[in-house]
Amino acid sequence: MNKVVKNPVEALEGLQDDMTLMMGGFGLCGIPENSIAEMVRMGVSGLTCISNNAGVDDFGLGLLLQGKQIKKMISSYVGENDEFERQMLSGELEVDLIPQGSLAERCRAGGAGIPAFYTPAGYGTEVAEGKEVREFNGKPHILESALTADFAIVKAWRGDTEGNLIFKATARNFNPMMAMAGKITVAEVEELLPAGSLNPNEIHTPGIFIQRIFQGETFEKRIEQRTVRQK
Amino acid sequence: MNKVVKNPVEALEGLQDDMTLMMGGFGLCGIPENSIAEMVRMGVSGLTCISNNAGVDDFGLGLLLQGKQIKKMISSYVGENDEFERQMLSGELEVDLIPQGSLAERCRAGGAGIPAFYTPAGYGTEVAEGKEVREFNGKPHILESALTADFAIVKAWRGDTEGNLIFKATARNFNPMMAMAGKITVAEVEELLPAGSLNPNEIHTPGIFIQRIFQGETFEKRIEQRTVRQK
Amino acid sequence: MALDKNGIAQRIAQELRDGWYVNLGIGIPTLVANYIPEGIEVEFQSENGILGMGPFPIDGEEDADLINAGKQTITAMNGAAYFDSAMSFAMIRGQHVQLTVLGAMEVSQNGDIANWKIPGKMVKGMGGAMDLVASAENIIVAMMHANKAGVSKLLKKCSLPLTGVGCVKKVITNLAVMEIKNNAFHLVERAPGVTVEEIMAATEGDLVIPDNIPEMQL
Amino acid sequence: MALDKNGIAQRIAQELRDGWYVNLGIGIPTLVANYIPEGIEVEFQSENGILGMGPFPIDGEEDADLINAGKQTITAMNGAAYFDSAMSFAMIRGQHVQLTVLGAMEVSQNGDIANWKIPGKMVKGMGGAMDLVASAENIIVAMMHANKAGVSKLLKKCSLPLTGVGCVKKVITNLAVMEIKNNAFHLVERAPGVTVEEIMAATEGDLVIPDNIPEMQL
Repeated sequence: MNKVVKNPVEALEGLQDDMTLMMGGFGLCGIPENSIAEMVRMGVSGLTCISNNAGVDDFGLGLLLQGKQIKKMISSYVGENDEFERQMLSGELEVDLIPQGSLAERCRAGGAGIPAFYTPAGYGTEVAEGKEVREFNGKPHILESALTADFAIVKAWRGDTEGNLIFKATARNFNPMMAMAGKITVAEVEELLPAGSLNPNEIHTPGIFIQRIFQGETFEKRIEQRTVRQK
Repeated sequence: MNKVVKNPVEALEGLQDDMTLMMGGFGLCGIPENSIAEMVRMGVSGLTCISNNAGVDDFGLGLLLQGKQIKKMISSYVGENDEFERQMLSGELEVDLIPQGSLAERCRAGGAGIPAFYTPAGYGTEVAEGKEVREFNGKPHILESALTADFAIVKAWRGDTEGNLIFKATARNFNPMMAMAGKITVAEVEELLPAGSLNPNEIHTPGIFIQRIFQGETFEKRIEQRTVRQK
Repeated sequence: MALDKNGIAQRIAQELRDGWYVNLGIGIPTLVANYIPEGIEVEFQSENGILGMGPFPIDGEEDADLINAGKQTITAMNGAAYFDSAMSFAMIRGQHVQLTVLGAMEVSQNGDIANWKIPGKMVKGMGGAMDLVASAENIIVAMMHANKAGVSKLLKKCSLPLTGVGCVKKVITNLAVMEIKNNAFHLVERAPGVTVEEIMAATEGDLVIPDNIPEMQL
Repeated sequence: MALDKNGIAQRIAQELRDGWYVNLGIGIPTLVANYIPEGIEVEFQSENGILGMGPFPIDGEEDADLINAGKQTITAMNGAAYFDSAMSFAMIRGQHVQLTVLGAMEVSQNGDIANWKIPGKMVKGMGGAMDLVASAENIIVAMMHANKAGVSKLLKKCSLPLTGVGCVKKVITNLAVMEIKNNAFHLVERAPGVTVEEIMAATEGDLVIPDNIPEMQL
C-alpha cells in the first residue's frame, strides 16, 4: 500500500481549475509550502479554498491570491493580508467566513460521514442566516453541514510510506480533519520514513485517509509574529 | 493543577445510587478494573451504565451485574455474558442497544458540546424508532443525540499529575470520548508520572477533561479470546 | 459439492483488490485474511481501533491490550496505526473502507440484512454492524445458504429485526455467488459440483438465473 | 485615573480562580497572563491547539511550529498537551474551559457582543470568537470604555454585526468593572480615582449604580 509520489508535481496530478481545495495550517504554521509553490507554477485558477487563514501577502495562500488563482475563500480569520482585504472589499474575491470551531468540526464531519450537526456557535449572528435553528437543553443551536473537497492538502512533520502522519506541536491544527475530508488527500512531510518506523500508538492521522505522500524539498517555515523574551 | 487522588475510594467520592456512568473499554480490554472493584465494594446500585460491552460473568461490568447493581445498560454488544442475558430476557435489566459508531460519536458529542448529529447508521431498523429521519445527498439519516454522564471512568496506560493520558494499542477504544463526556471524569492509570514526563505531542486525552487520577494497584488485564499461532 | 467455511472465505478473497482497506466481521469473514491472492496488498481495519491488523501472536506473546473486534488477541503489521472508536467509525461512516465482509442470519432480495437479534431468544447487540452496512459502498455477506434447521437464509423479505436496509450488493454462500439488484438475487457462480437446481431449492427469495452459470474457480 | 491596558489586565487577573483553564483572546486579554495572583494556578488554552501555554521563548529559541492563536511564538509548560482544532473546540464548546477573556468593539446591556466586522470597512473574521462566546459560561470582556473617537462602547444595542447574543456577564474597562444583568450594566467597581460621574458620562447603555462603588484594589 505504497502511497509515495516523487514530488508535488505528481502529488497534484488531476488538480484542475475551479476545484474545491482544503489547505491545512493556521496562519503560516503547518501549511503545505511545497504544494502551494507547485500550484503557483501550475497556474491553476478559479479555486475555492477552505483554509482557516489566507496567508500573508507574500507567503502561504497569499501567493495564490496575488496570482488571482482563488475565486472563493472559506475561512474563519483573514486579517494580516492587504491584498486579501483589497480583493474582498472590491468584490473580486468571494469570502465565506465561518466560526473557527465550526470550520474544524465541519471538515471532520465531512471526513466522518456526518452530514450535519448542531452547534451553538454563531446563533443570532450573520453566520446563522438561512440556517435551521433548534433548541437543545433550552439553548438555541444552528445546523451546520459537512465540508468536503476535491483535494485536501496537508503538511505533517513525519510520515511513512503507508500515509500515516505525525504532526509537530501546534502545526497540527486543521491538518488532521482536512486530511479526512479530501476525495484525494495529499500529504507533504518533512521526513518520509519506511512503514514500521512510526510507533502505531503515536500516529495522529492513520494512512487510510491519505492517497499520496511526498517529502518536501525545503520548508521555509516562516514565522508570522516573532515574540521573544530576553534570558 | 494537581489532580492526583490516592486510590479508587477517593476517586469515586460522590458516586451515588441511580447515577449515570460511562465506563471505558471494549470487551475486557482497557477497562477500569480498580474502579469496578471499588464499586462492588461500595455496593452502589440502580446504576445506568454506558459501556460498549457488559464484561463477562465474573469480570469487568459482569461483577456489577452479578450484584444487581446495574439498572440499565446502554451498549452496542453484550454477548458472551450469561447472567446478562438472563437478567435482560427476564426483564430485570433494561437494555438500550445502539450501534457502536453511534455510541462512540454520541459520547464524543456529549463532551464536545454538539447536542445532536445525523448518521446513516440504524436507518430503517429498531434503532431509528422515534428518531427524526432526514435525507442528505439522497440518503436517509437519523438524528442522534449527545450522551453525558455523572461520572466517566476510564483506564489509561500512562498519565501525569495534570491528568494528561496516553492509552496503549487497542485499549484506547472508547476511553478518550468517555473521558470528554463526564461531569466528573476519573482516570485510573498503570503508571502515574510527574507533569512534564509525557511528550505533549503524544498525549491522547488532554488533562482538561480529567478531574481525578490515580495509579491502579494491580491490573489483571484478563484476555477474553486467547488466540495464538505456533512459531 | 457445497463449500465449507474456508471455501467461502477463499472465494470471497478473490473479490479483494490491491490497495483496499477491508473490514472483516466475526466468523467466516475473519477467515478471508488467510486467502489473500498473490500480488494483492490489502490492509485490515478492525473497528475497535486498529488499521493494519496482523495474524494471531506467537504463543506466549499475546498482549491483552492488542485485540480485534472479535476480542481475539492479534498482532500489528508494520505501518499499523491505533486510534479511538470515534476515529474508527469516522473511517467507516466516511466510506474510507473499501470493502466490508460480514455474516448474516437473513438477507432479502432487496438487499436488507438481519444479523443481530432473535426476539425473545437471543440479543447479542449490533456492535458495529449497523454503522458498517449503512455506510459501506461495497458489502459482501458471507454465510451458509441455509440455517442449521435447513431453512433458506436468502428470502423475499427478512423476518428478523433488520441491521440495515437495501445495502447488500453481493452474497457468497456455500452454494453460490449471487448479486442483488432489481429486487432479486442474480446467480453468478455455482460452488464446484453444485447444480442450479440445488441452489434454486435452497433459495426462498426470487432467483434470476442467466443462461451460463460458471463454477467457482478456487 | 483611568487604567492603561496593563491595569485592565491586572484587574481581570483578580477574577482567576485556582485550577481554572482559561482562554485569553488577542490584545489586552493576552496581558492577563502577566498578573496571575500568588497561590493561584491556572492553565492557558490557545484555540489553535495547545493546553499549558507558557511565556514567549528566549530570543533565538523560537519555533515556527509552536505558536498561539495570535500567531505569536510561545513555549509549552511542563504538562502541556498539543491537539488538533476539532479537539480544541470540543474543549471550548463542551464548556471545559472555565473562563474566556476577550476584547470587543461593542457590548450591549443585554450581553450582546460585536468584535469581528465593520461593514464596508474592515473584516478580519470571527476566528474562534463565535464559538467561545456561544459556549463559555463565564465570559469577561476586556476593553477600553470608549473607542478612539471617544464614543462609548457600552451600548443600549450594538450597531455592528454581532459575534454572540446575550452572552457577556462581565465587562472590565479602563474606567470600571460592570456586571450585565436584567438588561443593564451594573457598576461594581471604579478604577482608582475615577468618579461615578465620569463612568456615567462614558456609558451610553443603561447603568445601574448602587450606593457603594468601591475603588479597584490593584
